Amino acid sequence: MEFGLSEEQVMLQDALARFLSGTGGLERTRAFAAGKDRRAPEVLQGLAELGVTGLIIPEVHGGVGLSLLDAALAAEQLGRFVAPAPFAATAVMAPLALIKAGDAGQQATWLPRLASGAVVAGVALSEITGARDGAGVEARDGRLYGRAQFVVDYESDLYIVADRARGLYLVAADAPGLTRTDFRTIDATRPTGELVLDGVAAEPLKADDSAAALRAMIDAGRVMLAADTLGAAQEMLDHAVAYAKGRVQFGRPIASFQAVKHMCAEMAAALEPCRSLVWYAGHALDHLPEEASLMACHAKAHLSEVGTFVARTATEVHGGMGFTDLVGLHYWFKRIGFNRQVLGGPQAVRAEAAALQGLAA
Amino acid sequence: MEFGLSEEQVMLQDALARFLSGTGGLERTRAFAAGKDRRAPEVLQGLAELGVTGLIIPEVHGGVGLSLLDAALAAEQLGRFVAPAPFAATAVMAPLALIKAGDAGQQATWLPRLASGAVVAGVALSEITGARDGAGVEARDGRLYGRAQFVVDYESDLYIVADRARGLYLVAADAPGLTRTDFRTIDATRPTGELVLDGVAAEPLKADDSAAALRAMIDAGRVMLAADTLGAAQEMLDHAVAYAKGRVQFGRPIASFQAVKHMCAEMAAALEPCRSLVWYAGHALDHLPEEASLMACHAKAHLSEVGTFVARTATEVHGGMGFTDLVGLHYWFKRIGFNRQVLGGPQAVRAEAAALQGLAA
Amino acid sequence: MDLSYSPEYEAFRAEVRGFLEANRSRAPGHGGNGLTWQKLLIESGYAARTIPREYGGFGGEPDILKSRIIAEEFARAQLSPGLGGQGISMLVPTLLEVGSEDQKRQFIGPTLRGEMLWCQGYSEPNAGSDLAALATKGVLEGDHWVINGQKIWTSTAHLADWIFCLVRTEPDAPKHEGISFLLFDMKTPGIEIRPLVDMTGAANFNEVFFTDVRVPAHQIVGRRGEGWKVANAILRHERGSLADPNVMQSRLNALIDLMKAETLDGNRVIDNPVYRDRLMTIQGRVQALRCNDLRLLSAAVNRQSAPLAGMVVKLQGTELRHELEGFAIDVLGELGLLYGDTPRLRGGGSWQRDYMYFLGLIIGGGTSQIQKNIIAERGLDMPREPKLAKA
Amino acid sequence: MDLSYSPEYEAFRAEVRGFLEANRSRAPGHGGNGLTWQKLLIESGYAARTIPREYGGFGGEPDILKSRIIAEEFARAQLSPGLGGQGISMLVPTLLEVGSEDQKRQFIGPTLRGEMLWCQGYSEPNAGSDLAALATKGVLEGDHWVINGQKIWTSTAHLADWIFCLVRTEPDAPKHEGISFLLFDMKTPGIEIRPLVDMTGAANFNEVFFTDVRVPAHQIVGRRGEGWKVANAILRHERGSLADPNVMQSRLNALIDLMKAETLDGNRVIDNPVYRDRLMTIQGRVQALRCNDLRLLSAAVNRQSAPLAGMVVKLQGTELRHELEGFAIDVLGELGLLYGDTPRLRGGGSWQRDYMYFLGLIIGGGTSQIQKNIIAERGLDMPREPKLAKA
Repeated sequence: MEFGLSEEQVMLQDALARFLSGTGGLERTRAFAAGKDRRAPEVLQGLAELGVTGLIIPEVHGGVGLSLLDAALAAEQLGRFVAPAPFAATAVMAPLALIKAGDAGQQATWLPRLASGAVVAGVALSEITGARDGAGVEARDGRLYGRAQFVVDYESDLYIVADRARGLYLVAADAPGLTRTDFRTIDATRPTGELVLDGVAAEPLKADDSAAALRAMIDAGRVMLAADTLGAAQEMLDHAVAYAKGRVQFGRPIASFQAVKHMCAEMAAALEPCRSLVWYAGHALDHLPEEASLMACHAKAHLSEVGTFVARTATEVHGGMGFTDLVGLHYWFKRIGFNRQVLGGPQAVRAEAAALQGLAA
Repeated sequence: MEFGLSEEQVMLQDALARFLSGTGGLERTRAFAAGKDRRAPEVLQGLAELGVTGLIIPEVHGGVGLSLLDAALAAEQLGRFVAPAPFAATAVMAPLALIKAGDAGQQATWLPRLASGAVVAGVALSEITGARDGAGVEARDGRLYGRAQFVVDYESDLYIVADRARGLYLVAADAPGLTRTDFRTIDATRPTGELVLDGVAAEPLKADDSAAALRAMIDAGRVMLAADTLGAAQEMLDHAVAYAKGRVQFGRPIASFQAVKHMCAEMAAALEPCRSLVWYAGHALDHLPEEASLMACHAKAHLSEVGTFVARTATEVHGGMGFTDLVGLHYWFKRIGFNRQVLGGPQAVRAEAAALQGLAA
Repeated sequence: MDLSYSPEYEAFRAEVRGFLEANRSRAPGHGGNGLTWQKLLIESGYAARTIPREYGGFGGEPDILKSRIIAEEFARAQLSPGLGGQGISMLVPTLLEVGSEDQKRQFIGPTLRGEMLWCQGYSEPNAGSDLAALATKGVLEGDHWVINGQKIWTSTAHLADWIFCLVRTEPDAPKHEGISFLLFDMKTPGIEIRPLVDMTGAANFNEVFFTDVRVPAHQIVGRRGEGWKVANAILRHERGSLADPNVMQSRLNALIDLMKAETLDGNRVIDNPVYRDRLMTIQGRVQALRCNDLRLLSAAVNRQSAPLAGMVVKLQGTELRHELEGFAIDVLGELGLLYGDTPRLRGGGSWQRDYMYFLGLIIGGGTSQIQKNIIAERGLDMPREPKLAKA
Repeated sequence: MDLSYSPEYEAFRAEVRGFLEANRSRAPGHGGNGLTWQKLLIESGYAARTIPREYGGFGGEPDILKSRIIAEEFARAQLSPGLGGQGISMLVPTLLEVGSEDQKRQFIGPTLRGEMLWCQGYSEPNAGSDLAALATKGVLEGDHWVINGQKIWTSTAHLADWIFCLVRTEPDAPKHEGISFLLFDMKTPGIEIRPLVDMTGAANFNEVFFTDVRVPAHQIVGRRGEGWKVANAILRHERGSLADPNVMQSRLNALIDLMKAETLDGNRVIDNPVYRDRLMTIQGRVQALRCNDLRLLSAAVNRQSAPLAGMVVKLQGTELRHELEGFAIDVLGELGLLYGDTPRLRGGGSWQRDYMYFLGLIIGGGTSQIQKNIIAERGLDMPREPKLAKA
């Protein structure tokens, strides 16, 4: 019985942390946010070299064949370093879709390219977790029509699109009839946007039960976002504690004021159990099928709430500095804000958690 | 333009405070809670002499003819001193029912006796604000059948009972067919219980629109409970501040620890605007008919939330002492808990507030 | 308790309304120019109302209710209530109270007319909550102060003509007694302004650096070492204005409209009971603050005292507003993330902007922690932070 | 990550289950007697498992997983896991660590067998959060300590045979170094016990008054002045146990059953989306604490360290439990107010009782304020409260 990380998992975290801080950390993120490029190819390349892009892809398809818990640990580091890199869709949800619902040919075609980072895949299923503005996609005669908003890892070469009937389809980014509209959000590190599909030829994933594959994608995606928030929130807390120790007001470090200490203690008290929740939810995705969806909902919703609290409180501990761009704290703040809404806001996810237990009316 | 209390209103508060502390304050409450009597006649008598029982009853009927805001100020003092006295029903809701829905004969019979305190009237309409256990009352052929729970000012000589059709009826406490079942609740200062009506002969209040009278009773009752909570919560805060100043730990008054100061500041910050809200809601009952119900809902719900926060936090400031019976702080804690649930809990009342604005589905 | 206005005030309200109807076309945004509009407002007694004529104001009697009526009617008509800014709201009252006759004549008029824009030089990187720790130095050399140091959070520094500035001129005096209140031209050599981008993406503030900035000795308000006293009286005015509950009420109404307009899976958001409950919770709190505001107004009019009611406004107001805006983002879900120049943006991005901006206001103008200290110490008479033993 | 148990442990679990099935009729509440049940449990290795045989225990090797399995299986079978109380949970580990050989032989066996009940004399009216300020005096006169003073929060004082007690024996030593840890008989002359009624209406605690209580000099554990050290090592054990997340989970399940059973206006409460949302929020937090508990168990088994995860349990657990119980009261509405011997009572009044009791636990065993100090200082390495200047 062991509920904790293996040596290999700790090494994976460390390697990723070294790479992401080595690649420029906050400065790389700033440059990305300020620039016009919507991809950071060298970051993706580095992740591919570390095996992150192929983390959950079986070795026969050129991946590393690790677990979804390992993927959550990677997501945590990406959040910690506010990395401008695609991950939840291209490295987790899309491979899962292919593994669970693709046929041998589809798997052989796409999984090696995803593993190597040669192809980046976005996932368009926000309408399944909650359709806004009447968006949604319909399949007719092998072609897709409609609109898909807030594509995860939108800057991609390939999309996996879910239609209203919960079927899954592969769509090339340059497919005729596909129009892309870029969005700008508060989170400059993860570009998103909308696909308009006007009779786009699409290749279905041919699983018997694509709804189950879709469910697995959503569960895993939610755990990845929760893990991303965990990393970002922990980093904000660490920053806040360090800042409070160094900042002198009224002749003493503000870390010696009980009010500041208690703000930090409240953040730590709320956040520390979240780490175990994310581990458990990540583990459940692979190993506890009857709990996986429920724990994914709880991880997503609870981390959203705790993340929001930490984001605000850590900013307050920084005083005016936290509000400026100078310390860049807002990149984490916004990343946590982004994770909160994507793939279902906390209230929607909690409603789903209730339904999963047969508690809904 | 004046949003504040008149000299007369301040005098009313002071007189009531003098009487209630003179009548024994907490010690009287303790004795009442410990004893078997479910009425405290000398307290009622004192209130009658101060005009509190007849506060809103017109002078022609032997009352003082003051406003519902004045009644709210009285309720605040009763909460402040956790007084073991009937009020919301006998001094406010029942007189309102008679004034708005009674005929001249009913008014002439009952209002003078209510004003003098010779008769105490309870109100049985909890099923209108939310029926539990399938309770509820039906009228057939001038007789009442059914069950009414959580009667406000239950230890009474006369009841005003609402049936499911929102009609109002007068029922004598000793009417044949009426069975009373005493309840014990956390709040020993305000006995409550249940009426079982098995074909009880009841005299209807004959207004054209008894639903409007019922609405006015509920609105006013809610504001009285909110005011009661205001007084109780303010007293708890005052106790907490005083205790913190006197209690020495680690060689200094705990009031000098920033954490304790901030707990008290948070209580004050939450509570102080509540005072104005209760004033406004009380004023609206008489003078702003289009706002009265909504503001009553907001006062009830918001004071319940703030009251719960203050009750908990003030207890925490007292440390272990707050948990004991020694300082008796729990009488206020429980009174606030009682006010929270009676005539609709916060969530139910907020749902009503939304409906009043046409926002419900 | 009487929420009605007397006939005199109702007449005054009618007068204001008449003015606004007659002059709508002269207002900025409706064809008019900001400076001439300001001039018209001063002449008509709707701006600079209580400032003496000899200093460029209207010269009216102070009347809180009339000021309130003016504010209400301009808001109702959605016309500009004239110029604001730290010169008019903070410097002018300061000068009226403690400025020399020359200073009043020189500065108040042009400031009121919008001909002279001011910025405020108080905070420094190491003097935030502990403002009295400020370190910008002013040394008297001959008949000039020579100023070196840095200010931060200086809004409108890049637009301002002049600055009113706290400078440490008596390095040997106790912390609070070594500061002077100086006025100087922002075109003086040695001033460098760097915009300070904040989390909303805007540069609402600046850093200002002083290198051997030479300021004529007479440009001091009050005496040497009195700067803390001069500044502190005025700081209090700033705090309440950060959280106007009437603005909050408009914002709440906009939120209700949003919830009626937006849908999730084809259902109106307002029809979601969980969101409705959260909305009503917020509405109840907004109502409490509105009533509290009414109480403060009444207390001011009737010269009564409600100190605690005033002290809680900034803390409660900024936190509630931040929460309200955050709730609107939840209502919008992913659409609430949109920000900047982007398709499908709602409300011009104002929900996200104000969510962040009000977090800034929770911090600025005295953080929530400082506010709680004030409430505990001044409102509840609890002990001040005890003095520490020497390390 | 491996949540399964090895075959050795699965076999052990089967063994425990077998025992429980075979001996159900000997358990208290099922026909058996508490003291003989305790004896059986010790002999079988299900109580006092790791305590050496020579002191009356089972003499097994420490094995956290086996302890956990025992706890889980007794809970599953709803049979008493044997005697608890402060003697067994606090005094016995203390004696094992620092007691003399004589003390171990004299006290541990009878305590384990339930023949000797203990109470704890730590807190005093003026020594709560600041326990080291305790003032109960012990003066050595000849071969006896003479004790005068008062203790508070002494649970089971009215039932206890003996007390383990902190007493100031070295008045001139620094605060933490002047305390000794004494054991004495509660029948000693000069002891007065007054029940302390709490807000739940029960007398779960007592005040205990000492007037010239004479205690043989050798009944001291550790040396003179070492009492603080002796007591403190043990205090930590108490804190985590106040907020067992597995108990919280059962309570949550009971709450869900309640929401399915109760109706408002004829609708099941569970069908109210606002309440359902609040339930799910609480469930998510309970899950987080359960996972945290799993991590702590694993860390203990595998000798890893997760200090912060341990430090937050008491704070988070007691506050969440208080909130959970309060939510249940809201679910019940007016029915939630019922308490004591009354018609229509739900759950035996446990929702109200635990709502209050857990407020007591938020305060007791180190208030939430003290917990936050600990988390900040020991968990986040922030500075301790600075020393004050002499007034």
